[in-house]
Amino acid sequence: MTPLPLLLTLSSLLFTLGLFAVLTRRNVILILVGIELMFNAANINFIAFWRYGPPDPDLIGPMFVLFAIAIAAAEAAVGLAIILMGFRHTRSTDLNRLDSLHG
Amino acid sequence: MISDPATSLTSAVLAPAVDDDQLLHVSLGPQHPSTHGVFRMNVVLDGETVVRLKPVFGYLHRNHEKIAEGTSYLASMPYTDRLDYICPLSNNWAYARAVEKLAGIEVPERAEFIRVILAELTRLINHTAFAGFILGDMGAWGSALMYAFREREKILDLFEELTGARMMANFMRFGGCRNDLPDGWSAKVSKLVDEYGPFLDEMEKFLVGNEILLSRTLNVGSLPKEVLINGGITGPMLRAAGVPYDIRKVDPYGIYERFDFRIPLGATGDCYDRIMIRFLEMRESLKILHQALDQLPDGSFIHPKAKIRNFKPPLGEAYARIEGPKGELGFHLISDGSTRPYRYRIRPPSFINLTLIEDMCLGLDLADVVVILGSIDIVLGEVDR
Amino acid sequence: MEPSADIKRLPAPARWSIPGIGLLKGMVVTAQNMIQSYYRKERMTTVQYPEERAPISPNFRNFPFLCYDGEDPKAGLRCTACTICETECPPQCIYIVLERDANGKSLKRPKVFDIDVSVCMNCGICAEVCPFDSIYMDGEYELSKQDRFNGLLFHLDRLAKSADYHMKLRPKEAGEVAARRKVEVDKKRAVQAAKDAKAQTDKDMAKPEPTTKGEPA
Amino acid sequence: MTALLILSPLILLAALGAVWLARPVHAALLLALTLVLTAVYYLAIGADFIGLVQLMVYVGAVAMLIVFSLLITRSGDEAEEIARRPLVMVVGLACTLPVLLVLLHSISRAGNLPPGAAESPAFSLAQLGTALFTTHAPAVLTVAVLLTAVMIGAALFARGAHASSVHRDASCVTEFSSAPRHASCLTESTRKPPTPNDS
Amino acid sequence: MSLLDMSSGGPSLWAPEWLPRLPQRLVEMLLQYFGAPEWLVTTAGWITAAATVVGVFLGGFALLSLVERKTLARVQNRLGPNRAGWFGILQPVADGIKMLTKEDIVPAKAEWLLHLAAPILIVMPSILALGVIPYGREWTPVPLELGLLFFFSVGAFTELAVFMAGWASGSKFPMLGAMRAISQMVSYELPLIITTVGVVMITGSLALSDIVEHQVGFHLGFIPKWNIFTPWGFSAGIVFYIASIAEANRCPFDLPEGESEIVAGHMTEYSGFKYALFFMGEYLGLFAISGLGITLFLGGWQAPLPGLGFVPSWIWFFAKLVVVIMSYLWIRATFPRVRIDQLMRFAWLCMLPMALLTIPAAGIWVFTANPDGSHGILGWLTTVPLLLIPWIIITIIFNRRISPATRSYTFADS
Repeated sequence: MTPLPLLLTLSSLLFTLGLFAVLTRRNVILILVGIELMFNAANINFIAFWRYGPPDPDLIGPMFVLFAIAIAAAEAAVGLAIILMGFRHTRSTDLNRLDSLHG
Repeated sequence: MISDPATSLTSAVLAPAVDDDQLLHVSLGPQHPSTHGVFRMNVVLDGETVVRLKPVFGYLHRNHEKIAEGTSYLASMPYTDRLDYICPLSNNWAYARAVEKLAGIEVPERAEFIRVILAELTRLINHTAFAGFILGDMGAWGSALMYAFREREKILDLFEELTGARMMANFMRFGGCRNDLPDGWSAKVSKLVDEYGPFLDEMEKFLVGNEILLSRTLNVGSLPKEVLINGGITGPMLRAAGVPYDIRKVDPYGIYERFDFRIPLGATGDCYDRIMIRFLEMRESLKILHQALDQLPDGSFIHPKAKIRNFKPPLGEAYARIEGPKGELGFHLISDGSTRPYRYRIRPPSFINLTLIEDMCLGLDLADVVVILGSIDIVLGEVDR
Repeated sequence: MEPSADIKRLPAPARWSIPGIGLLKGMVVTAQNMIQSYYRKERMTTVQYPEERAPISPNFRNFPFLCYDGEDPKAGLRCTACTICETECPPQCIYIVLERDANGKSLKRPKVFDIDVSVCMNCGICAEVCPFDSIYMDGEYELSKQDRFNGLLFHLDRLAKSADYHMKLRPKEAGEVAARRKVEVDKKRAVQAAKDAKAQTDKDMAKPEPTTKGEPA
Repeated sequence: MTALLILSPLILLAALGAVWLARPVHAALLLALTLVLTAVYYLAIGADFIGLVQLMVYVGAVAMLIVFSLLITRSGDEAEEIARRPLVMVVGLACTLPVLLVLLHSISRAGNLPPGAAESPAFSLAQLGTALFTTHAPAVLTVAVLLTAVMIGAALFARGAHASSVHRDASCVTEFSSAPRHASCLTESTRKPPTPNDS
Repeated sequence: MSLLDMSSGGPSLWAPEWLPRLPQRLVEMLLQYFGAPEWLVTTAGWITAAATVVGVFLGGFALLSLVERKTLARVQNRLGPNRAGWFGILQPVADGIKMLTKEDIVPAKAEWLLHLAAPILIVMPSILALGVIPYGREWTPVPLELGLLFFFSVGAFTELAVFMAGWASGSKFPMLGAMRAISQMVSYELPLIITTVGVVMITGSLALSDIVEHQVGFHLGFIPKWNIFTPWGFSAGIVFYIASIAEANRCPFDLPEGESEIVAGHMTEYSGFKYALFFMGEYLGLFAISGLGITLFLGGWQAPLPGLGFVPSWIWFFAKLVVVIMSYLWIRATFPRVRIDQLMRFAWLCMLPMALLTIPAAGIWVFTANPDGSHGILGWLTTVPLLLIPWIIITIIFNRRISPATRSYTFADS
């Protein structure tokens, strides 16, 4: 039996967990944690399809994961920079207090 | 009392309003590797930036002044050794001068020369050790400190030969010194003074151009002259800021008028200037030592009528000060005519220099606090007394 | 006192320097120190203590001892229990009890003479103030004890040391003292002898005085 | 398959902890653990390069950044209890459970994927490099531009923040020399209210 | 079949080149002799090989802790430890006994699990990283194709461990130390990794043994073809060296444990064996990062001069390791510590641009190579200015910023 369905289930669960974190957490940084989990779930899917899916001579799956990792890193960097900027103004990372758009 | 907050130093640094719960309260000391003893600073940090700093004194308080009011004048002499234990002999001298002033005792010329030699050797010890300590505070792994201590040991050996103890000398007496120089002692001092110049050259080569030292000390911890003067800062810290104030010149005591030496002055008063001023002062001390050793007269080392037991100065009051290695060291004595001083009070340069530490540190890093504290050059024995 | 125009630059920082040159200079200094520590005595001043000992200068002082003449510490003790040192001692570490005979008359020697060397701070004032050349500062320094209280409380038997010991320890000082004491003792003997002779010639019944010695109180 | 059976419960548990735990630092560390375990799985199935890159970038950079932000904002110590806010719980579950159901449903219907397709052999580095700089060259360029932009952007953010804090600014040093402004600093330094730590 | 049968392939068992692998070969032969199955022989061989490396470097750790103290003592005109054993040779043993018998204190506010995991996690990556370095011609414990990437990937755990140590201690100095450590390591890992990109470009492989093989041979018959002797390699080597000091938390970048400021940083609340583990991790990390630097820029196990090939290659590697580590000690004995903002500014404004510049320089170097692999004047003419001019600019900025020449001292007249 191919582990593909199992892997896909794993990634769906991870994705859902990430989504749940994004929806329920109040701390902006922890929302970022959820987003990273969702990225990770997507990456697992790509690897799973490359490994257990149809033949993939162009290595599209790993390639996609590589780019996803790069973009996730960039996203984390910029996201955290923005969070820190907001933190300097409000002295808080609580999303409910980051509601004003002016400094 | 509080002026316009917008113009005050602290609020300028605190410009972004900072919640107190976002700050980190750190207690540097009383057990901390670089508080130079049991001293404590309650530091409030924003990140690593100091927003508040409160020095807490008194962990080494020994009740020296009160004890001195309960014993004879002579019995306080060994306790003065323990004030600034890096340089006991200048403490001895300051106290002896205060008592001599109180009782009107003359000091023989030879004793004055011996005192000058010892005081300048003490200055060498203090400033050399200072260079080692501040490098240790900056995190150099003890090399400078060990070189400094190596040279200090040589001077301490000489002290031991003369006074019987390396640090706790208890050497000065009212009207002179306790004993005469041993045979060949002054020749040994001459040799040491000759060898000290090359050592200073080496230390300067080691430190002066060091880029990390420069970047750690340049423009760190300077305060405007007026603040320093108002704060009562004396000694190399004040002179590093360019204030020409050295008691050996402005209020000459002993026989300092006979010697040719100069007072080095800095410009900005930052930690780098404080280091350099001390190096320059050591050169001047060497000059004084050369002259004093050349001119050392024969004669008595103590006033022949000096009393050891049952010493009762007349009713009166005296304040005598000397330029200690750390600043103006003064003793204030009030006599009620008995064998015990009615009031005994010290003006400790370490303590008074330390009072401005918050103003020097605000807005700087935690690492700078340590360097600034090192550049003030305190000895906790003198701060807490 | 004004700043003079005599402006002097300190050893040298060149106006332009390559970053790191100062650090390299420092490294040269440390390397020199390391290499020279193998062959230059001034660089390597360490004395490996228990095996080799640094010479002690004759002036070195540690804790006090009591000097006695002759062989018997009890009889030859110079101390008269005058308690001057006890009162002058800054940390009050000396405790003296005068010995009295059955009638309560002073025997002018201490029954108890204790020095708590855990309190003593080696200042040497006791030796300075002693008018009887009795108390001197010792040069002994290996005094660590397991027992912190009793071990460091020195009694009379521990404190009493002979004049020969003092002579060995500090020849110059002890020599002066011995010479002075000799003169004094001779004078006293002479006076005593004259007195004795006078008493003898008075030929009245004079009890045979023991010729120990009497120090002026 | 063995690797997957061992690792997937661990991954899920770690992820659950990352989502659920109250203390933010625990959540961040468990996120790191999730990512590490995923990387271990990648290594186990032959995607060495991806696994190592995942370790390096996620553990070395992203997790560290998150943890560092938690430290800086000092939210590392505040507990955040999701469970204490039932409304949020309900809303969160209401939004995520349908997503999960849809996903699982589609997976269960995807039984007609090519079953047991030939397992791709572990690719070599040369293969990857060739593919990266031929087939995917435009994407590489795009990502390069993106990363450059991010670097400049993050630097600008940080710089702006730096300028706004007075900390060790050149102006601070020069201000010191204007004596009259600071003549009051002796009294000023005692102005602070006592802090709890001062006792 | 004789136990010491030489005919079973491979070079002679006793050849010096194979000496470090002797334990492995002995174990394999012993198992074969007793007719163990093939998988057992292989596994046991691998375990023995790994144990050899770990053993060698744990011995090196013990030795280095002694050598460091002795060297620093000599620099400071002291004697250093000389009581335990001959010349203090047993001092590490004494230290170890002391560390093991000390009380293990876990602060009341600490998170005990993370507090326990941190010292383990800090030793683990260093040992893993040591596994991929080629120590000799025939001695690469784990010849990974992705060796370089593996090295940096496992290195990422060090930061995590330091953070865990600092945060889990539940105390303020460790927290400050952890913040310093993370910002420092993240900042210096970047130039560290980027400088290696040039090497990878030149070599065309991530395998560390390939990188060493690529540096074989001599220019003009006596200058080794090491990467350090090329313009880009020289620049990259300097950046790598500085960044590796920072990465190993050595003086002058020992801010995370800067003992004069924050007591011992993230290790403040540790005692006993856990504290010793931190030291072990630090020293093993030092070995690993120096070994990587040697592999990348100093020709790995290759002899520095022609005609010295008869010396076993691993001896050259360890000789180079000793030299590099002694330079660390020398620096530690001399330099004061920098401040955190200077550290960060240095990393981002000096190290990172210089590291980035080595990549185009290495690219140009590859492009201007002659078909036979030698380099003409063109490569030098293009890469040298490319790398030199930024250094000059940095010098100018440096001189503007900190120059003692701006200071003058006057003397007061009496």
